[in-house]
Amino acid sequence: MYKVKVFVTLKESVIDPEGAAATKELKKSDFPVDNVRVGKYIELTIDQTDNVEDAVHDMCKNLLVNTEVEDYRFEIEEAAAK
Amino acid sequence: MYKVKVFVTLKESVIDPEGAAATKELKKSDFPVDNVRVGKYIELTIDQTDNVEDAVHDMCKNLLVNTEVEDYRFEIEEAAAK
Amino acid sequence: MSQMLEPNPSQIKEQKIYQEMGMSDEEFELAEKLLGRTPNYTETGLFSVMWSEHCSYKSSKPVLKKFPTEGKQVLQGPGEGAGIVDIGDNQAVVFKIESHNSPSAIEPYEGAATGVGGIARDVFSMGARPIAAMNSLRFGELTSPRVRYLLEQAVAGIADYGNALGVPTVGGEIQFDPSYESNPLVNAMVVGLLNHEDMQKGQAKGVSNTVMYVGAATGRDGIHGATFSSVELSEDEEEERAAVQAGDPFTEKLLMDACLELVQSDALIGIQDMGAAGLTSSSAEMASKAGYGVEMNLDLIPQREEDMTAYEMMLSESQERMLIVIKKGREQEIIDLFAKYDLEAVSVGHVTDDKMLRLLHKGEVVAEVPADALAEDAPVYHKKSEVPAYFRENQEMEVTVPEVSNFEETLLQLLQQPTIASKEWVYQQFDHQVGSNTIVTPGSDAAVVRIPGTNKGIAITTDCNSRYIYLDPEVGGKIAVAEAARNVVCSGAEPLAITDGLNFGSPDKPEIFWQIEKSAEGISEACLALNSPVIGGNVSLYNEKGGKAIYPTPIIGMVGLIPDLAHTTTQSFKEAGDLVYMVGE
Amino acid sequence: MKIAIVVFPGTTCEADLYAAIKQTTGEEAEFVRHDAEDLGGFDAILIPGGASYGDAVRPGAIAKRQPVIKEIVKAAEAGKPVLGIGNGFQILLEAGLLPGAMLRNEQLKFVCKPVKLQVTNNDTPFTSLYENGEIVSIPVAHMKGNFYCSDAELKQLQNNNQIIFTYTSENPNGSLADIAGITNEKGNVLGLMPHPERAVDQLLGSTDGVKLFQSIVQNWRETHVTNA
Ligand SMILES: Nc1ncnc2c1ncn2[C@@H]1O[C@H](COP(=O)(O)OP(=O)(O)O)[C@@H](O)[C@H]1O
Repeated sequence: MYKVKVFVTLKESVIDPEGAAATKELKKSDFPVDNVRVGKYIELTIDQTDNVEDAVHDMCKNLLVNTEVEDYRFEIEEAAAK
Repeated sequence: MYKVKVFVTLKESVIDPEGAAATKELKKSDFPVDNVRVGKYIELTIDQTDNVEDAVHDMCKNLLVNTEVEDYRFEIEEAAAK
Repeated sequence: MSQMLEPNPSQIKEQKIYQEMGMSDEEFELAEKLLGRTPNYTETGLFSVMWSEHCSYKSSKPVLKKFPTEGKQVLQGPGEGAGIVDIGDNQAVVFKIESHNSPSAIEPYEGAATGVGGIARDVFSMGARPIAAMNSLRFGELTSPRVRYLLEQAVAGIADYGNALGVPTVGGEIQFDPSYESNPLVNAMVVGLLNHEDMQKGQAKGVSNTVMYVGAATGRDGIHGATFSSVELSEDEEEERAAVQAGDPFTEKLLMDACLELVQSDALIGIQDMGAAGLTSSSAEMASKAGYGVEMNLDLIPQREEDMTAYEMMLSESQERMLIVIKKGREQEIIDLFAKYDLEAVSVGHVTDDKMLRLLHKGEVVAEVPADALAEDAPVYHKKSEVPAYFRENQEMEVTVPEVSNFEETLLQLLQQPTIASKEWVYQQFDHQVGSNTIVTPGSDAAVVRIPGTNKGIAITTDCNSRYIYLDPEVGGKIAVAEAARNVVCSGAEPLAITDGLNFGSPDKPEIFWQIEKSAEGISEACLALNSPVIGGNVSLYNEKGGKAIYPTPIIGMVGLIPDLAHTTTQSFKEAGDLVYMVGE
Repeated sequence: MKIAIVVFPGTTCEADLYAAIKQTTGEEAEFVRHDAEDLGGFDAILIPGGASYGDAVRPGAIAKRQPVIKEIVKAAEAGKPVLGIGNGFQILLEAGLLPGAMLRNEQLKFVCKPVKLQVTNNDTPFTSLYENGEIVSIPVAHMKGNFYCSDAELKQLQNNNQIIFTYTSENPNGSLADIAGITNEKGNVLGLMPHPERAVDQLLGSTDGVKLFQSIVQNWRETHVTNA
């Protein structure tokens, strides 16, 4: 049993309307921030022992990520079985 | 100059329709997964040296996170100035 | 959080634990009397929610009685999920307004979204397809960042839910006033359409017929009595617990489509939304209305969280759930029907003839209460009413007409008032056209929606100028109905009926109760004069913080019929050179 | 002509589309489910708007994995007209039948209002009854209609005349190059963010969507007659 954390970000070349709005809003409140980018953070558990990495790549490419505009990376941690 | 990564997740007791739909769909394709939860992953840079943590908490509570239904944690890394 | 930790009946009584659930000493005594013994923890919970103002109308009942509720067009008046009005050709419209004020004050997005979801379920549980949604909103002044946040999020919540459901949000109204600063109002109204033969009732009839649970699983959402169980929660767990329930419009859409297919089945006996007080109100009310009893095995309830107690399941306000009663032996058909929509239907109990609501959990009877005691026997309070000092003072003031020196400037100032200014920013976020029947879109007097496949339409409006009501509740109440009627008539329709959302401060204050009574009188009189009876509504009291109440806000939702869409009229000037008349006084 | 209207869980505009087809063309239309396994008998496939699967993960992300998509791909390859409106457009993008992706609207809000579009290519089975350059009024209703693609893809769209409708006078969502509708290279698959089925009746404010449905039918008749 593993716990998987997937980080999905918009490709750098793609404008991020949400991030842009957040940057503007935070600056207005005098936070010295820049380049806010809003992506997705997906957690899941997977109950398999072999090829977990391959499985996660599969899931990302087939559902969780739109590789046309998004990049992703992930972390796999061992988790106690339920 | 710091780079900040914020991880926003729905509180455990809050339903996550998106995660539920993804779980169902992945299971249908025989991935042995469960408990998919979809949150946000926010990156930003902050140009200040003191009290960066406090500033990030502030930003989270005031804009980036809806603390009624979401939890957050963050990581701060040093980044080269632009 | 196992049942072991729950206090026993004598602890509940001696330590007055019922008070934490909102029951008074007298109410607890009455519950004991009706039950013939001291209720256990779960049973106390059942009484406390069913006897809350929200479910029992214990302080507002005497006022609601004054409303005219009859007319030859009325097919169903107050008492069911929503009222029903005939529109001819074997069709009828179903509508009701519902408030979601307190959840929206805490979490405006989810609060408003689940408000829409709840009232839509009320309508489709009557067998009607929702064809339009409206809303009526009140906030403090936009100068406050918190108010702007509340407005933005409430609007987004209404939009996202209605849009995903595919029900056009065709209009509404917004008023800004400091009196709503800490008590915003979010009222949502849904109008549905049905053929007469599809009218449903929330009734559990016929001994040994099957009680089924359909829709989303039950979690610990919105359990107010959690005050007690919180003793057992560590701080971390408390943090993890959201104060309000969240909505899932996708599940609601599936549930709606499935229920609309279900109402065509002769296996269906009764159906009711699990709204406030969820499983408790739906099961107790369905049994009580039909004169039967219901027995449910809580082990069978679909559960989203682990180790839920009977108390938690019965009081959960998880969204997108329905309770249905079907003919014994037809369960598989129903399971198959819901499976087509990717939903589960689960048999959780059956109808009995002993008029009891009996709950089993883990092999034991955990509650056994007469259904009528919960649904019918709540105390009714005749609150004290007193003319407020401000009203008497105002009455003595001389009428003065303000002098306007620069009309242009005054006009511009008026148009800049957020309450008067264009609400395009709001309604552009609502899909007001889905269904392709919205003939008059937001921005005119009333919205006009075509009855699909006909040349008829209905005009819908929500109105209430709470300043008028504050100044003179009786006259203000008449004005509210008259304004709604004018909007409907100006759109080419004849008023059919109204639904009212009574939003007030604390009825325990005689001055507030006076406002409630007087405005109800005004509303009633106008309804009679306009032959537009009250076919349902909602009451939201105790809208006050720090002793300061909101302006009295009885929102009128009116529906009118346009027999021929060619006679639809809109607000805008059409052509240069057209003559402008003023009619009336 | 036999037209399929594909319904996914969460689709909301199917009845509107059905009514629009009946009213504007009188052709035979039929709803097919997301799990349909044979659309061979249909001459055109229409994917209506709504929020399939509640827009979970991304609009269209779950819909693209359903059995009916294979049939839609088959129909597209066979040269049959395939039209995706709103969420239908998003599904065609996710399924890879059209290039690009939809981002959240620039103003971050859902937008529902009539917009002006220019017909930039009338040489398609969807637009042949319009004039080139004609300005039409058709409503939009979406949260993610901000079209995006790579520079290379945009160049190809432009060079191949695959941009069929653009927003004029006002871009309601920040869409790249004001794009409101594009086709595939062959021109038989159209993704369109505005809702032509909401513009078929003067009572609803516009009839500018009528010619789109009539174009589909007319082109089908022509090829059908030539082939016969
Ligand atoms: N202000 C009101 N005017 C008339 N009828 C009302 C009013 N408030 C509630 N009712 C009626 O009382 C019945 C019970 O209402 P309620 O408990 O709010 O229904 P629900 O459980 O669906 O929320 C409904 O038929 C409703 O129309």
